[in-house]
Amino acid sequence: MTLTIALVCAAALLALAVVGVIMGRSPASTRVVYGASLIIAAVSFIAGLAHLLGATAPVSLTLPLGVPWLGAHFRLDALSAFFLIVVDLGAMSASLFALGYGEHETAPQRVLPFYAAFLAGMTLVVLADDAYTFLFSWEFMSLTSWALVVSHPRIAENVRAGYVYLVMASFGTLTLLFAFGLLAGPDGLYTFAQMRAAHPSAALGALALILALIGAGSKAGIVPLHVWLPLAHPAAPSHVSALMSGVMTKVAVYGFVRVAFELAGPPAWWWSIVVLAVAGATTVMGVLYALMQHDLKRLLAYHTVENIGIIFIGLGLSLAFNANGLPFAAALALTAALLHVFNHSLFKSLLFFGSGAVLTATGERDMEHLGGLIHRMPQTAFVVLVGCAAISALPPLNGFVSEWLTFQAILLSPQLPSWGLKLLVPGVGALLALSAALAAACFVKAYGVTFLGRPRTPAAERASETDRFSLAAMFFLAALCLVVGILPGVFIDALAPVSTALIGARMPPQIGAQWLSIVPIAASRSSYDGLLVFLFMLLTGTLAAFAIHRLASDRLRRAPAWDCGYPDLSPATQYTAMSFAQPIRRVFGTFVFRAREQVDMPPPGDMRPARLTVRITDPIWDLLYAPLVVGIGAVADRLNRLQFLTIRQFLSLVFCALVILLLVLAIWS
Amino acid sequence: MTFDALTGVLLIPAVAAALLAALPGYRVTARLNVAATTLTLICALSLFFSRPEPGVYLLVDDLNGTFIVLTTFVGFTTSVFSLSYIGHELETGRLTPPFVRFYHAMYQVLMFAMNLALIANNIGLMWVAIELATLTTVLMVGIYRTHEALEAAWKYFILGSVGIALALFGTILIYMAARPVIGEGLAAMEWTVLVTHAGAFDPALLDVAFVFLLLGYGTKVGLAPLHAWLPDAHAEGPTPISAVLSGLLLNVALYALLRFKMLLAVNAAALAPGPLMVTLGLLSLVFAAFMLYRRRDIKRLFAYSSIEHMGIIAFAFGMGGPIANFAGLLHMTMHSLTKSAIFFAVGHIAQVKGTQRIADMGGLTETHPALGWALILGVVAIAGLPPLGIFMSEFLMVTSTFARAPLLALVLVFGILVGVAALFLRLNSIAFGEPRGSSANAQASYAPMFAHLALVLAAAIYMPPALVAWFQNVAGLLG
Amino acid sequence: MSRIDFDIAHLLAGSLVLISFLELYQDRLYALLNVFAAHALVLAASVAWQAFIQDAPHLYVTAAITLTFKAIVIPVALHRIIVRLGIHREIEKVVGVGAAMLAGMGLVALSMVVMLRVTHGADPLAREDLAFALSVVLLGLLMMVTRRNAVSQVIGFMSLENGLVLAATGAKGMPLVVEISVAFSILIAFIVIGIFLFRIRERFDTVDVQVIDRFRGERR
Amino acid sequence: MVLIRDLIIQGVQMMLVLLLAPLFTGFVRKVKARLLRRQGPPLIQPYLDLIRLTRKDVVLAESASWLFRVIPYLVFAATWVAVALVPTFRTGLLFSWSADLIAIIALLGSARFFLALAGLDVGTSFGGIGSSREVMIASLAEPAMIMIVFTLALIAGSTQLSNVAEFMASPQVGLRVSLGLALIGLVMVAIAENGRVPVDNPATHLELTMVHEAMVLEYSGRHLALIELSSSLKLLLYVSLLACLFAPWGIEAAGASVPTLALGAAAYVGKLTVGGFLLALFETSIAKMRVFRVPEFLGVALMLGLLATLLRFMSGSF
Repeated sequence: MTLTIALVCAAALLALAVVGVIMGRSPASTRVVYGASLIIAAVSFIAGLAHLLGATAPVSLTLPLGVPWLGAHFRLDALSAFFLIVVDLGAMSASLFALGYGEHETAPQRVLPFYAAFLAGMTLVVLADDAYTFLFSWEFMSLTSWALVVSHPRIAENVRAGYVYLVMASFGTLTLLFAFGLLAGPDGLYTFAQMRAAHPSAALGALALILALIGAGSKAGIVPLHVWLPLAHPAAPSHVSALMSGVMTKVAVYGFVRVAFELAGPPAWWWSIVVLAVAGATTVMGVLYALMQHDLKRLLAYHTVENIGIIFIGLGLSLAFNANGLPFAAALALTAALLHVFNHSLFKSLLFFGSGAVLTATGERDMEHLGGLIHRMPQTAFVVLVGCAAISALPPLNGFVSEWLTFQAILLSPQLPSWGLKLLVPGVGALLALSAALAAACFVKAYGVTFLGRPRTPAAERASETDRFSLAAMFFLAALCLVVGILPGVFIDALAPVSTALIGARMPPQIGAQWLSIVPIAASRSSYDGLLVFLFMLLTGTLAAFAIHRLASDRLRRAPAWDCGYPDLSPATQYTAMSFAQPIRRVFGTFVFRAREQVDMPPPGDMRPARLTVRITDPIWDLLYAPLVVGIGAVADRLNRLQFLTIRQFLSLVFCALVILLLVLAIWS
Repeated sequence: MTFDALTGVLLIPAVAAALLAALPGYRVTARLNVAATTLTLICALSLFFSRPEPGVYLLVDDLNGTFIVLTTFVGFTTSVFSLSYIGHELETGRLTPPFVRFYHAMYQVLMFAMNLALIANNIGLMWVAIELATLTTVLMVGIYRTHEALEAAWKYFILGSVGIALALFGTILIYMAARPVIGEGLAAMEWTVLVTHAGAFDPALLDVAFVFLLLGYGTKVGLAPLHAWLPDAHAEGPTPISAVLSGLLLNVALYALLRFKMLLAVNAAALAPGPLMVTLGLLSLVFAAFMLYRRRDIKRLFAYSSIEHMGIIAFAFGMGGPIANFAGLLHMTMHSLTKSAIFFAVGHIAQVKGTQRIADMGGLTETHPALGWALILGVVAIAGLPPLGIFMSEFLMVTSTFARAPLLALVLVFGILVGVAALFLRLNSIAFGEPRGSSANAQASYAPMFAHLALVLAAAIYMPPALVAWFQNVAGLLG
Repeated sequence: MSRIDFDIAHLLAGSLVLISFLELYQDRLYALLNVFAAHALVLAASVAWQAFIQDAPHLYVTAAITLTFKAIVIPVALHRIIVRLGIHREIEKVVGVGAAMLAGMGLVALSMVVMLRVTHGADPLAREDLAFALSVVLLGLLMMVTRRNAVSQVIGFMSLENGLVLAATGAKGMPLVVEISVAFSILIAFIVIGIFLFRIRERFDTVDVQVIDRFRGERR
Repeated sequence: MVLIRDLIIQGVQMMLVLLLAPLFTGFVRKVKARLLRRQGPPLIQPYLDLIRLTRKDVVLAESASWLFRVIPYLVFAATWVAVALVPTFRTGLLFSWSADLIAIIALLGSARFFLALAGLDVGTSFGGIGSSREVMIASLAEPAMIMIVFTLALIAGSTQLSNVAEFMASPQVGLRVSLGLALIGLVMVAIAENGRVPVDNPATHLELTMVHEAMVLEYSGRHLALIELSSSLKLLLYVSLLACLFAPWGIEAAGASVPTLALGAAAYVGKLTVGGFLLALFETSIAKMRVFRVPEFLGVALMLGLLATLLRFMSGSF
């Protein structure tokens, strides 16, 4: 039933895409498409929620579509239900946001059809239950999002971003194709049911897992396959960026979880080493890249890379525990990862919405041209602040809960027998802690430079508060961030069926714990109560405010800021994003990005301004991708000569082919 | 004699050719052309229901049934397309009325030749038919009589002739192999007879024969390193002919190869033809994929992509096995439909932009949305992305191959990936970016284009069981 | 079949290969034409002989076509084209005569190896014929590849095709031989006419002297 | 009954730390002055400062936003809650389970987050320099702290501060290598987090050298008072953290009677005195380092923490 509803919703979205094509430029089209997709997503959300909370058995369905002798298999189990919820929540908020935001779109006919189709694609991925349907929806999802990335085709960098994205996406899909080809075996058992039953050998399963890590990881944006992500996500319209960053990467995670925990068979302990190593690198590299950015949306995109890393740390730990027969620890790690999936989808969407609101208000994505928006757009500023605090893992918001759980999982890992993991896991923990701190730094920068201070450009000065739909969407997400933060137990319990289905164990029920606190293992070991902390802070804060205003003074005078003797400083003297990141750049950037600063200080009496130029190189692109591009170009040039031979030379090609084949015959038999 | 569908498939084009050669005037002849192809298509479809017994010269079985229907269908849509295309060429004066008449006549002759090659039950007859098809296309490639066109035609002609010669030698060898077993005379050249007795042939002789046939017909298929004629012929000839070349003639040559492959498959002692086809296929795939990068001419670009896909198809049939063969057939069908659709789009684009240089087109999705998105859809299809048919064939191919021969699958996927990257690199500069070239609205017939794409789309999502059974049966035949 | 028949057929086929070598050896166009005429002549004789020993009358037609068309019409036509278009008489070679000869030897050896091991089922005559035919084909191809002049390339192609006819006639009781030889004659006629129409003076590679260095394909 | 008593004790603790914090700051200053042969301000000077500041008007920069006015209360609340959860004279406080050591660190982290925002809000370069350096220091100090927490948690088998403290008080914890490393690391982190010499100088007002003071440069009146108070609270927190982890003697377990609690409180005060004295001594005997030496300083702390954790992972005996 629930599955049917979800499928019908997907079909409805596809139909909506057609409607979008037909309505095209007509003014009503925006309202219609986004409104409809909002409703459809809500319905599908309810279906998913009902299935997850109802803890019903998996339902599956086969349609006579796709590969003829195979049919299109769909299945809704706990895992897919959870990710369906993530997808639909993102879809709902994005559609709500776009009801307002979409009005600013100059070419709606290039966005609307693909938007609906994109949502349908993501829904189908999580519902698919055979290799063909899965990859079909997977690539369809990539394709539609590609179309959205290039929705403003005159901007060359968007087109380039779309290009890199599409190539990487095809690469990922083909890798997944390998993985499934491996699992399906020579006689093509393409349905997941058959693969579950197959129990591949350890080596084969490992290969499949690694292929899945590459394939799904390239979509999720794990280092070093992330290069497309910071290009493509910002290029799309902001509500689509939110979907790509907040939801599509999660769908990729789903793909990995599906293969790694179900299809690849019983895990070997060393699988997790690969995953953990990659994840740790991803986490720190992502946040370091982000710190070097001054384009707001690109910064957010790089943070997606970081959070994906955190999620994969959780998954890797879970694999490790599972392989070493520690199901409860595995359940904890998995729950942490999944909760972070949920959380990240919330606050990353929220932040991208915020950047979208800023974009519409000022037409700027570059933080260096913004500033002081908190005066002009107070409500947006408030919700974005909540988002920033959440993604920086500050209590009592949701980001902290999932990272806290991940830390708890790491603290359990001394029980792991294998030395490789004993050595690796603490390092990963350190990386996780480091990235958490750096993330906080990065969002101080992002928020401070964008919203605080004084406006740096007239555009920022003229900004005005965004429309009510966008605000509604953002407040909705901000509220969810807080709720998850102060009542995490509820959500952890909701995730129990997933871990039960995948691992056969679940975290202890949290509802019973005193004062709604969460207790991952035992009260004596660790516990956290977001609600209480929140109330405490509320109480003490208001108490202090009340006391001081009542007992002491509450008078206030406005005066110019302290100028240190240089009156009326221009806004240009403020700290910019680059200068704010300078200390961290000097600490980390010098060896990661080979960051170099050149100061050009004119001698006294020379009137030209002093210049500080910062040069940053992207190691991963330079070392991995640039050679590839150059190599292909070189080969193409070499071969291209064959286009310009004379007929006689072509004939001699034929002649040589003939002689060679005859020689082969002569020698062969 | 009673008129049956089979003779219809041959007779209608022949008669139409004679008529069109005789009749002046563009309007009538163009309509007549369409009418003839329509009739042929109907006859071909009727072959589904009443299939005549194989005779001495003619034969219809599942295998060539697939090809005949495909050929007649694409022939039909192409004639519809050329209705508007040739009209435009007349207006712009690139073609004069006598040449248009010649064009229509030749078009029907080509149809006749291809149908004959497909339904011939006799290897000699098939050879003659393919030679005829080659000669007609040579003439049509040269029809614009520019230096480039003539040169392309000439190149095509010389390389084609050598190919024909090699194919003939192979044919003779087959006969030599068959004669001791079957005895002298026509019987030793009939498919139906050959297949039944192939087991007893002298294997070594079959091997040599296959080498010559592979090179001879492989030249027509456009496998590297025998491909040289193909890009120029596609680029310089009129676009309908490019569509027919890519969509049909390559298939016909491939069909011949498949037939002979079946002979070798029957004979246990003969060398497996698979490895040869796989090698040539992969070679063509990778080679063409790299060649795509430096293309400046839009039609040459897609000509090379045809080479690439012929390579893929040859690879699939070389791998053999039910899944791979099915994938190969599907891929071939999808490629014919998609590639001809692309050439339809390209033809109109070249007409509205007045050039074939990629550098001179741009922002097509803004200046001509319908054409632009059709082209994008076509490229998406040809790149093997969903929701279009080639995705399914590539899915089946890669998965089935990876389980059997991982390294080959790696090469295959590498080639595909390189090709996709190149195609989209070019597509970006055509469809997106700042609009360039004229934005005058095109008087184009979108129907054939979108009909093809719709079919391709449908195939990826739902294939009618009858068709599937048919394909599976053929895949079984191919062994 | 009697010993003598076999020997004569063998002799003719062998001398065909020999004449192919002579063609490779030539470096004057007129001489080449004459040698080719001889080639066609011998082929005609061989075909006629096959017709006689296989008592297949239709092969006489083929022989006649070969004789008239290849031994007389084509050489004369080419001769006139050379005069008309003022093609200079030197044959530009890619590789020297010696190298070409050696390559030719190798090809003959190759075809022997391939064929003689192959056809132990077939009767000896056919076997020998096939071997010779294959060598003639390969030699013709070699000639096309190693000569730059259009005319000599045409001749190379024709001797290649002679090899085919040899094989076809050698294949006892093969149907459609006549049709095939006719078809090929048409093909060659096309080529020759093409050369004349397109005024190809020097080489296949381009259609007109003036455009040798012009835009070809996509040359920048 | 029990609940009420626990509530009272929790309240007492909160009030206690709130009252002790300025005193402790004053004490450190006094000792430093004495060590420098100065008279120094009276012990209660910080209280007087706070009262004076709260009485004064707030002078707010024109470009300051509402956030700028909210932040002091946020910072104060976060810090106070954090310090309220650290066992001072008694473990097993009523709400101790509501946030474990990691959460306490995170609370301090959020306080810093908002303070750094405040530094950027007015839009002068002084605030910017302060916050950018503050976050740079924090980005190394926090992971180091987390690593230390890992070590302790692995030793005590809990991240629950009360349980850790009880475990530390219990005899079964012997001298351990990892413990020593953790202690050194924690001290270094504490110095950095509280902006003491050699990382930062709480007394300086030369913009280019200061970190914390530059951030709060624009604050005045009651806002400044709250900031000052919370920074002394933070200092107290770290000292009492060190005390309850590495000098757990005299700290009372749950369910102790009132007189013993008084004893515990006395012990606590004693520890503070010692700690304050040591801190002052350290600060007077060392010079402030350049800003870009700080990463190296904290890098050492991080490495120590990581090493300790690794040792714990390798075997329980370290």
